[in-house]
Parts: sequence; C-alpha cells; structure tokens
Amino acid sequence: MQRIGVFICWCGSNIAATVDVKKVAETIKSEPGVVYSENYQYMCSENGQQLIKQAIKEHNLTGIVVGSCSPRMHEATFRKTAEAAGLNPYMVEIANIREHCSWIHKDMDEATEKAIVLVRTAIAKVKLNAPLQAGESPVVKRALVIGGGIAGIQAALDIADAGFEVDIVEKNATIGGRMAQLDKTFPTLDCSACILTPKMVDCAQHEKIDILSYSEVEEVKGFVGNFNVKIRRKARYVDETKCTGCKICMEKCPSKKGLNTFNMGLNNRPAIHIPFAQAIPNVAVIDPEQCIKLKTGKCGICQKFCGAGAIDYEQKDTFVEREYGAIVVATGFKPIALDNFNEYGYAENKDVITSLELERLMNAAGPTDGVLLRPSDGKHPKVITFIQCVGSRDTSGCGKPYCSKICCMYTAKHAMLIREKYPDTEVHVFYIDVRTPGKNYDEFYRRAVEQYGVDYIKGMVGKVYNENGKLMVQGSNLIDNEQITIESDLVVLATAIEPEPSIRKVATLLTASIDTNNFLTESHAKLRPVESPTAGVYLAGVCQGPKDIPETVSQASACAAKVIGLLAKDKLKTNPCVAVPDEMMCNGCSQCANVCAYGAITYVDKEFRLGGGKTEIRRVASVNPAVCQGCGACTVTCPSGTMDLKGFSSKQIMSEVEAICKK
Amino acid sequence: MKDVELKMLERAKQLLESGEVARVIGWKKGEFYFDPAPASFETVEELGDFVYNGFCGANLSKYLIQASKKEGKTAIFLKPCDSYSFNQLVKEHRIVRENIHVIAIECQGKLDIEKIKAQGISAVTEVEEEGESVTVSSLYGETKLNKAEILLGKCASCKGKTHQVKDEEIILHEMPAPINNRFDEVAKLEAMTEDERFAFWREQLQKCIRCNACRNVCPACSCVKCVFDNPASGIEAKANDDKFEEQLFHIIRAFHVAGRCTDCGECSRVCPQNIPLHLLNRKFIKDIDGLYGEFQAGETDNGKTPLTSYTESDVEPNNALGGEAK
Amino acid sequence: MLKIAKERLNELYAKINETMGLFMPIKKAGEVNYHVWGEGKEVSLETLKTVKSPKNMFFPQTENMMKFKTEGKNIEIVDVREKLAAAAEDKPFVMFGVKACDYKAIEVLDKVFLAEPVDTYYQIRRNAATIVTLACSKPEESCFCSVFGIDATAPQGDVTTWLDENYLYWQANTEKGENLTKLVETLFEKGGEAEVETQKANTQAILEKLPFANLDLSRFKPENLNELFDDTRWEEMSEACLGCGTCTFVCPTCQCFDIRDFKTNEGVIRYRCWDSCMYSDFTLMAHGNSHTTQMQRFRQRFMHKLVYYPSQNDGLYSCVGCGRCVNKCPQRLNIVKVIKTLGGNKND
Amino acid sequence: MTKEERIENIKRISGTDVRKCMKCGKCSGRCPAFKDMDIKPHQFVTMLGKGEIDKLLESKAIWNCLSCMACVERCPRGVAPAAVVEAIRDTVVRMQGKNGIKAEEIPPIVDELIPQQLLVSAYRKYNK
Amino acid sequence: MQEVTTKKKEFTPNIVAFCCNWCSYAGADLAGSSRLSYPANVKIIRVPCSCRVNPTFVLKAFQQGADGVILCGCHPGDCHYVTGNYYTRRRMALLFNFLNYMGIEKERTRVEWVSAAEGQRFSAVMNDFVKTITELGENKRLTDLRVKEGE
Repeated sequence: MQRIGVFICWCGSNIAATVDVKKVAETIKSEPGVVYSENYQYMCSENGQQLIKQAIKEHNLTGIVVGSCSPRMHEATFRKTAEAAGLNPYMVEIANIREHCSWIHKDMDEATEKAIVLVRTAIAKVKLNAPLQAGESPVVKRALVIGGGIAGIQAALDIADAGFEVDIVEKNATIGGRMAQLDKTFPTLDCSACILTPKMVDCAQHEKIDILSYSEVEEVKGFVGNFNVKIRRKARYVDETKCTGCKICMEKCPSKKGLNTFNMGLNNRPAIHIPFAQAIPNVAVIDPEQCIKLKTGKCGICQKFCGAGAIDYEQKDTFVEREYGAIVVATGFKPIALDNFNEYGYAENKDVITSLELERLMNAAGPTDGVLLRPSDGKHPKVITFIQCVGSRDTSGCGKPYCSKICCMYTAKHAMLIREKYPDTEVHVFYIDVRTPGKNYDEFYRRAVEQYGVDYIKGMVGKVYNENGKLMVQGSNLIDNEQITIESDLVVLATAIEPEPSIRKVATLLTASIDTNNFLTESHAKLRPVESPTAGVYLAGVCQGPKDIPETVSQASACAAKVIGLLAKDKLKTNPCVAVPDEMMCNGCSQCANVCAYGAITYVDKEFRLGGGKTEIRRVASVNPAVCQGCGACTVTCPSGTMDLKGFSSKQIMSEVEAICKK
Repeated sequence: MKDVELKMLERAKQLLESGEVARVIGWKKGEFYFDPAPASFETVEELGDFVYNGFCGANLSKYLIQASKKEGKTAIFLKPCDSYSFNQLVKEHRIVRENIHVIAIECQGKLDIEKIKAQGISAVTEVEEEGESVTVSSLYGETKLNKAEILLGKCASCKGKTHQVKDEEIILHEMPAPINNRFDEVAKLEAMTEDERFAFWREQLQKCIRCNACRNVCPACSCVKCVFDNPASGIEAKANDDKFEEQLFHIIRAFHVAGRCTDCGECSRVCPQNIPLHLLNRKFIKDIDGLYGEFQAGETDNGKTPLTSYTESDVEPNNALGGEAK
Repeated sequence: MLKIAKERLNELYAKINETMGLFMPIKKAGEVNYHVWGEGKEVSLETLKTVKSPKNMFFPQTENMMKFKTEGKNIEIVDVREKLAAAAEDKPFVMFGVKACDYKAIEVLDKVFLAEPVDTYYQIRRNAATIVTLACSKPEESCFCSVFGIDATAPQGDVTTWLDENYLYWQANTEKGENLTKLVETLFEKGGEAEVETQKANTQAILEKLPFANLDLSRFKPENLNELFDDTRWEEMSEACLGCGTCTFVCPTCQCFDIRDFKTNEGVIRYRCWDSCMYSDFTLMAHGNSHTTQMQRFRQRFMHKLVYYPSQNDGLYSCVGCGRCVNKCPQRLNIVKVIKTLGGNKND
Repeated sequence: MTKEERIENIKRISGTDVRKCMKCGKCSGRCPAFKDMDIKPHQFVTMLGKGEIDKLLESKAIWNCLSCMACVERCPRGVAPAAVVEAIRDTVVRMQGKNGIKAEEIPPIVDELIPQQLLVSAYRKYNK
Repeated sequence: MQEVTTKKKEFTPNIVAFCCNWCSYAGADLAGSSRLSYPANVKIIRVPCSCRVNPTFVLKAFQQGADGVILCGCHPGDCHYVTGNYYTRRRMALLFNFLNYMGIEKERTRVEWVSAAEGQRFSAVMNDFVKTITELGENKRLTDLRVKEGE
C-alpha cells in the first residue's frame, strides 16, 4: 500500500491569494493512500524542503506530491529533496497549481476546486510511479572521424591532443579534402597548402591518430559511448606499408590518360598515381578502371619497376571492425552539376569554368603550374567575367534554394588575385547581392573594388554564347537599367555547393536525420549546433550546412570539445524515463523501430516457454536505454502495447485522465 | 473450377511426395458443399479430403504465423487478395518467408451461403456452380441464382486479381477485372450528417457480441497478446454491455490496423451479426489515400506504413476533418 | 387448443405488453435477436435461429452484481439484487416464440444455475418469465435437435404454439401458461387440433430427411471419457480454430462467465460477463493457464458438451442441436464435425 | 474598379507572386527585346509590387514584349515577368472594351507546344 | 438528486488537454506567468511529446466523461524529439476523422501547435476550445454510462 505525502505551497501570495491552500491540504487528507498533507509558505525554501524531508522519514512516505509552481521550475529541486530523505527521486510528482491555476484564475472557489483536482491527478499518477534508477553505460575512449578534410583533420587533432585515440576514415586515397585543392584562402590570401599540409602531416605523425585512407564506413552498430563500426578498406593494389612514394610507377605507367580528378579533370594522370605531391599517406593507388593489368591481365610494368615491391594486383577489399565512443561526421561537399543551367554554356565552352576549376588553374601545383591560361587554347585571358549565384538561391527547382555562403568571398579573392598577378586583365563580376558578414570580410571585398578595380555589376547573366571565339556574356546592369554584353575570354561560374552524396548512406548508417537539401540536421539550431539528434554523433563542416574554412575549423573544434567531454567520462548516466518493451507481448513487427528518431530499438531472437514443455523463438524489440530519449513515439505505434514509457506509463496517464474527469 | 481444384490437388501431392514441403495448407471438405474448412495436409492420404470451390473464401495467410515456425517448408494456396495479407505479415516479421512456398491460385469470386439463405432458401443440401449461375438444392426444392448476387461482401468489391507474391501459380482461366467500388459505401456514410452516422453505427455496433471473431481472423491482428486481453493495458475489456465498450473496441482495433489492413474483408465475412466492419477499416484506407497518397498495405513485403512515416507538409488534423472533399 | 388469426397477432402482443414485458425475435439492423416488443417492431417468428440465443434474457452477456461506493477512504457495498427482484416482481415478462432446441437449452442452464448454490441473479429472471414456445415447421440443414431426443414439432414450455399460414395455435401446459392464457383468452377462438397434427406430420417427414438426423452419440459416455480425451484427432479437428468466441456466444447452453471490476466516478462496479473456453485467457489463474494450446481449449468445449456435462447430469447432453455453431463458425468448424469424427453416423 | 482592385486583379491574372522576386535581374539579362522595352522585365515585377501600374498600363513594352518566355524560363525564383506583362496587356485590352479574342479566330491547327499564353498574347498584339 | 438537477442547469464542460513538456506545457506556463486567463475546466496532462498520446488516452478521457480533448505540441519542425509531432499529426488527423465518421462531433477533438513562447496563443486556444465545447454541449456519444451512474 502506498503512503503518499502531499505538500501544498503558498508561494507567498502567488498561490495562496487565489487558492485556499489550507482547504486543499485538508480536503486531500481524505484521499485514499494519502497519509500526510501539509501546506507551507515556500516549499522550495530551505525550511520547506526540511519539512518534506522530515515528513518522508516520519511518515515513511513512499511517494510525494508537491502542489506548487511548474515542474519545469522546481521538479529537480524536489527530487533532490526526496533523494536526500532516502526516497527515490522519481517518486515525486508536481501538481502545477501556480502557472496552471492560481495565476490564471481570479475566483477563489473555482481556483481552489481546480487545485484539488490537479493535486488528485498528481496523486493518481504518483501512486503508479515506480522507483527509477538512472542507468550507466561504459564509454569506449576512442573517436571516429568520418571524412579527412579540414573539418575532420581539425577535429581529429584536437581530440588526439586531449589524449584520446582517433581514427580518420577517408574515402579518397589521401586526406586533405577540398581545402587541398584550393590555391589561396580568404580573407588573408595565405596559400592553402601552406596552412593545410602541416596539419595533414601532424595527423600522420600523431601517435593517437590512425588514418584509414581509401576506406568507407560500412556498418554502424551500438550507441553513444559504444559504437561498433565496420570499415571497408578498399583495395588500392599497393601495399601501404611498403610504398615509399617514390613515384617511379607513375613515370613508367603506360596508361596515362586518366582524368586527374584532383585537378578537376583539367589534365590527365596515370592509372597508378599519388593524388598530389603532399598526399597523406604518400602512397600510390591504382585506378582499376584504368589499369591495363587489372583490366586485361597484361602489363605489370609498375610491379616490375617498384623497388619496394609494393604493387599487389591481387589485393581485395578488407574489413576492419572497431569500437568507438563518439563519431564526428565531416563528409564535406561538392559543387553541384550544371546540367540544369544551359544558359551559361558550361558544357559547350571549355572556357566557361567553375570556381573550383579556376582554383586549380591558378595553383602552382595545378595543370598550368600556376600560370592563368585558358583551357581552350592555353592563352592568357584578357577579359574575365565572373557570374555569382549559379544554382544558389534558386527556388525554381533547377538549383538549390539556399545561399552557398562562400562564393562572394572566393570570387572577390579570385578577382583580386588575377588583377594583382595580371594587371592588364579586365575583371567583371555579375552579382545579385554581395554577402560578406565576417571579420575583415567586407573590407576584403571592398579592396577588390577600390584597390584592384574589379568591375562589380549589379545584375544577373541571362545568356553566355560563343561568337567568333569570344564568349559573349549578356546580362543586366540594374543600376543603369541596361542590358549589357561583355566580350570575355574566360567565364567563371560561382557554382552552388551541396553535401557530398555519400552523406545519405552515412546518415542512414548512423540514423542521423537529414534535411530536404541533404544537409545533416543538428540537434538544435541555436543551442546544440554541432550535435546530431543521434546521441554521440557530432557534425563538422559543410555536411551540416554551407560554411567557409574559419567556420568549419571552429565547428570542428567545437565537435572535438564535445567529443572530449564525452570521452572524458568513464560512464554515461542515462535518462531513466525511457521506453521499455514487455518481451512477453512483443510481436517483433518493427513498427516501433520505424518511428524511432534515435535508432534506439533493435530486435533480438528470444526463446519463450509456451507451456506443455514447448518453446518458441520469437523476434522481440529491445530498447537501448542509453540511446532512447523518451519521447514515446514507439509506445503509440505499438499495437500490442508492448512498449511503455517509464515515468509516463500508459497506466499513469490513464489514471491522470480518470482523476481529471472525476467530477 | 473443377480443373483448378484437380491441378491444385495434383501439385499438392507432388510437393508432399517429393518431400519438398512438409505440409500444404488449403481447404478440407466439410459436411456440405458450402462449408469447406481451412486445413493443413501432411500426407498424401490426408489429401483425400482436399477441396477448392466457390466457398473457399477464408484467407489462409494468418495460419502461416504458426506454420512457418514448424520444421520443414509449408506450401500454401493463396488467392489474389490473400497475397496482400501474406506480404504484410512478412513485412512485420510474423512469417519466415524462406519457409513458405506460395502457390498463387485462381479466384473467380467466392460465394456467401448466408446470402443464399437470405433468398429464402432453407435446408440447403447441394450447391452447383456453373459459370455465372449457381444452382442450389434444398429439401424444399431447387433454385437457380445469379452468382453476382451471392458473392461474399469482400468479393463484391474485389480490389484486383493480381497476386502480390508467388513462387508458382495455378491459374487456368481469366479472372474477372477488379471492381472499383470499394469506397462507395464509405462515401455514402461520409455524406450523411453526424447524427445519421452516429445512429447508423449505434445500431450496427449494438449488435456486437464481442466474440472477437473479427479480431482473431484478421491477419493484421496478429499480436501475441491483444491489448483488450491484457489487464495491464488499461483498456482491457471482455464485456461490451455499454455503448462505449462497443465503440472503443472497434475504434481501437481499426486504428491499430490502420495502414496495415489490406482490406481482405475477413472481419465482415466472419461477423456472426453481419456488422459491416470493413467500412471501419476502409475509412482509414480512404483517408490515408486522400491525405497522404495512395497506399495499399501488402503490395510489398517491406517499407514503412503511412502511420510510421510523414512528410513535413502533411495536412493539419484540424483541417483534415470530415468526409468532405479535401 | 386455441387459435388466433395471423393478422391479429399484433393485438395479442399488445395485450400481453399491457401488463408484462414481451421479448421475441425481432429484426434490428438486419439481424434477428430477442428484443423487447413494441408497436412497429419487425417481428420475425419464422426465424429459426436468432443470432444470440434466448439465454441472454436470463443470463445476460453482461450484468452488474454489486457496487462498491467509495467516498474518501470509506467503502459501501450495494447489493443490486434487491432492485432486480423488485423490478421482476413489478413486471414479469413473456418470452415468445422460443424454439424447441432453445427451450431445451434453458433446461440445461437451469441445472447449472438453479442447483445449489443457486445463482440468485439467474433465478430472479427465470422466475419472472413465462415461456411461450413455437413449433418448427421448416427446419434447415444445420438442425439436429432430434439427435438429442428433442421434438421440434411439439416443444415444451409454459405455452406451446404452432404457426401455419393462417393461424397461431395455442396450448397452455403449466400454471404460468394458464395464467397467461387467461390474460389473452378473449382474443382467441377454439380449435386447430387437426391442423397442428398435419403440420407435425409434415415437419417430422422433413426432420427425418435432414442430413444430420443420424448422428451417432453412443460413444459419448462417461466411461469413454479417457479414451475420447486422448483421441489423437483433436489436433487436426482444431487446427483451423481461430480461438474466437463465436460458437460459445451464439450457443444456447454455454454458461461460462468471468467476474470483473469496473472503475466508476463513485467507486467500483463488480460485474460478470460471458466468457469463452475458446479464449486464451480462459480460466487464467495466478499460476498460469490450465489450457495452453488451442487444441486443449477446443477439446474442452466439446468434451464439456458431450461428456463432462452428461456425466454429471444423468446423461443429459449440453448440446441441443440448434446448429448455430454450424452456421456461424468463421472457419466452418463445429460440433457436428466432432461428433462425426469421434462418434460417426448411425448408418455407418 | 478602383486602382487597388485593379492591382489585385493584375496580380491574380498573372498568377505570379511578385514578392518572390529577389531582384537579381536575370530576366532583363536575358530579354531579347530589351532595347525595345521602355520598361524592363524586372521593372514590371518590382513596379507591380509597388503598385505603380499607371506607368505600366501606358508602357510600350507591353506591345513590344515577344512573349518568348525567356524571362520565365531563366528566373531562379519561379517568378514569371512575362505573365505580369501579359496581365497588364490583358488589362489594357479590357479597359479599351475589347474583351479578349474570339475562339473562332484562333487558327484551327495550333502547335501544342506553343504555350497558350504566347498564342493569346501574340494574337492580341497584332490585332491591336 | 437535487444536486444533479442544479448541475444540469449550467453546463460547464470538462476538458482534458495533453501538452508536450517542451513547447506547449511551457507555453501554458507562460500563459500563467503572463496572467492570461482561460477557464478552470481545462486541465492539463504533461507528456514528454505529443507523440506519447495514444488514441486510447483520448478515448479514455471521453469514456470518463470528458467533453472535449485537445492535444498540444511543438510546431511541426520544432519537435524536441525531432520527428515526434509529425507522427502525432498523422495519427490524430486519421483518428479524429475516424471519430467523426462514427458520428462523434468533430468539434470535440482538436490538435494545436503551441510553442513555449506562445503564452498568448495558449490562452486564446483554450478560451476558444472551451467556448466551442460549451456551445456543443455535453459529450453523450462517446461516454460510458457506467462511469457516470455509479450508484
């Protein structure tokens, strides 16, 4: 039999002025199960809490109801009070007789009557409360970073520096990501390689960091603190431990006509290659689509010439399985395909290029050794026109509805660099808006205009066409209300960016949610911007939304801080108000797992006794209390009522309903 | 139809003799032509009672929940509409698909003996089917009936004669085209006033004797323990004396199978009081189709149901109301 | 013997209804069941088998037994029988048109509910009832009352009636019947013996031809209990059984019930409601369930009808051959199949 | 009809939401009849938005617009300047009392691919 | 008996409101701290998320004599549990439609999204709902007579 104690707070006059607190306390005394009922001026005060503690001990209370302000205010306080008196903190219920009663009603009788009902309702619930214990789960002190771009690198370094093991899984043959392809970076114009490659080397040399390049995540099991991840190490046909990076194979390879993807396909590379000079790991990889040996069985030249004996044509994909406590997703981005934008003539004209292609053309290690030559004839372009917002801010369905955020700044950078290096070049920029929020950003853009004389035209391009070898860029100049046509030698499209397509698979594996633009969703846009709703999964870089390098690095470090905070704990305390299945009734139909936003539900085959000596194996749901957030979506989806929610059980809610309806 | 029966029998014999399957689920002869019962045949001898005729209306797929757990493979004869239930059960992991051999069989629409009797024919001794006409003999004489008038309710609004799953098929004749009228009766009710609808359902549900036949026959009601049998659920009830109970049971049952009900029509077929229970489930189906896009449960054996999925632009509950045009 | 023209039956009903309650087969929402008669109701005397049997009138599907009124921490127990008895005395009732099989079923129930300890709830209603039976003239294929020695052409009851195309014939058998006759006598004229005899003969001829007329019950004896219980064929007979309660709820003799509590605004109502041995939670006890498989539950039902009950009631079977389960079983299982499988046909 | 009603009417006929315009000028950047347009395609949208329809109703541009739909095709925001032009034209024609064209005047064989709006606007224009 | 008749004179509906902990319950708190009144016959049950509300709770409320049931949750897209209210939206759209199909007055059930900042709206919604139910009258169609009779 429950022994319930009821404590009615006056909250000074906040409650007592409209609710006859003494009458409430008195009336409640006759409720079945109530053995103690008291009222006091401030229950949350030291003395009030003392009163509660004393009553719990003296009257041997098994549960208490505090009629006071909102549980959002003092539930935690009274739970601690109960705990201090030796009562399980979850045996406390709050009747909200302030916000939901005294403050909104004026008539004393009415408010008092309602307060009695609210207290009765809380009593009905607390009678069905069960003592709950917050669970604990151990934490594996190792983190996984998916993606080896600047976001992944920064997060890995920060985590490793704090003393935790980190694995970076990178799907390409080298880490470095998009930043490695860039020439200079805004707003300081330092060389991208100069600031990135030392970090890449740091990763390679850090004793706590393990780089799994040319690898992909295949399977993720487990939950925060205890992820079990299966990683596919794709066959690179080169033994990573033997290859010295001498590049003789690249010289000797007879199949040299592969598109150099690192250079955005602007030149060719051999079938066996190291993506770029500062690649980490500095190990060759064979493109099986291009390799003559792998395609026809004949050739084997690289093997012959490899002094280290690193070439292995028989290599197969292998799998490694590792345990992690936390996962950082940093899968990055790619420019969108321009198939929907025929008006810019990208497909027809070699000299219409994307900004990322321009980066490679201007890079000292690029296809033109850093000399700006146009792709069609290798001549210096004299007139260069930039077009902004190509596919960004487009709600017509052809492009992306969002602003890609980085284009305004990198275009200013490009324009500035060109004007600096080749002062005889005319540079025009068609823009809709120039967006430069950020430290020293607007100054940077204004420098391009004021110092370098870049011609910014407010307006958009309607058409780019080739006339006698010249690129005619027809657009509007809204300031002058004119339509103009600029004869250009090179046209650069500020192409919108989108999340790397592999993000969909990663999101599915992690049960992380994704928005309509394929960006990963953060737990809270303002207050938890680097956490995924899936506990233990963190988001860094453009996989969460468009952002530039400084922002990406900040977010990566923020992720690292979150990961370090998590890995620093030996055990995780879990919210005890979680879903719990009654295996005896579970059909294993999987409907609950379908609505779980956190992937907290899995299924196991269990043996059940049927009576008469018979047994049956049934598939039943199992909830991981460390992952479940306690929303209750599963409880309603479950037709058999197998799923219930601790702290908000169906019976508790129904008894509240009954208490309210009892007139 | 006789040729189909013979072919099925022959195939069942082969499968049992060859040991390919351990049992075949089909129908067994009853006391009359019109009362075959579902049965599991484990030997060729048992097949002596095998039957397949116009009264084999029962949906056999639910029996597979138990059968697929038994040793050896189970072969089952599934009519087109039963195949939806089969898929739905596979989707919900209630049937181990690998243990089942599905034989898709022809169906020309099944007959309802109660409808025959409702024509005033009593003491029926023999029924003969011939194309569109059915001859009924009784102790009081012989009557010729038109098949369309005595089809089972579920067959009179057949949703199509295409099997959604099969390992092999026995289809010897062309099957009738789907009858696209299954929402007509729902629409008729929707067109009534609230008061009329309430009166209609009051009168119908008052008849309910809470025998649970609708629930127990329903392939979607495959719970190990039903909430209505479970004292811990808070809504357990055996009686249906009060009008609330009569409604509660049917509302909750319809909600629990919403998005999962394949509209196999078994609930109405088995109701001893002939309550049009399928009109409850069809309302959900119609609303789901109208509000969230066409969905047919059991069309596939995987994927989410309309109630376990959503779109960001779903209609607001307060605007989705009523049978009015959406 | 008395008779009344068919067209005047409404006058008869109205007359009875003046002083007594009148329950009879009435069609509502397409189905015929026993309902209170009233002007304009669709009476269907010809219906052989109402969906629910008339047992509902004495042993309702759900009935309140007592109430616990609570106020604060106090509980008051309220016995509802006083009210029930007062109402029964105030207005006794007539059950009109009960068929022979259903009348026999009431006898079966009486042996259960009126034996010590008497079920007072049942007794109050039973005593308040005058039963007017109606002879069958058009039995159907699922009927097999004759197997249990019931004469469908001449049912018992307080009053027996016969109906032909023109007249309802009336014959009182008991004191209650005489009293009822006195109440309505003015509406009747004398005669009809010959017509009744003709109808009886005609019906007998059909009864003999019914497909189940020759079921053999000889094996269903207490001494064969163990043998029948252990029969291996129960498994296959029950395999299609859904475990629904249709057969038990339409059965005129099934008498199992469950007692439960219902929480109200002012306390708790303790009520009883029909239960079914086909249900998985039937006779569920603290230690678990005595019948764990559907086969065991299925066997329980038919063993009870054909062996257990007769062994305690001088060989009286608790099946009356009404054939409702034959008609209503969703999967076409029924007692006839059981009798044939285990007992056979007399001619076999 | 008051001016406000007329503005609303033009907006309704055009079926386009002028507030969606982000003033990028792509429509005018592409307009092949730009130099003959005294009011430019993007201005049609902004001026309608501001309610300055008097100038639009008097403009020559409504008769010089080719109804080629390039502006509609190019707009990244799903705004249809040509539809605004057409709505203004329509309004002018109606204000002159010529309520549309007659069905029988439409040539019997019309290429299905020609947008109906183009056909109608061309017809009005050359019928002026 | 007399008490009953006097009660009947003036109908004050009994209303059960299910509010999610994160938005609507907080919205109700804000209505309170802003002193925005609504009738006392609205009683709130706190649930973690609107998706915790089982149709059986709604029916239970009607059985026990509630005259109106309202569910409040975070605005779609703002769910604390990411997707919870999306499921609520579908479930309740179908359930309420279905209840109406059974002849239950459509005004008796409602879903409203109220954020933690919308104290004003919470109060307005409740005032409007109480007004609607008061005009509609007592719930007679989905109530359990046994609960009310008691005696």
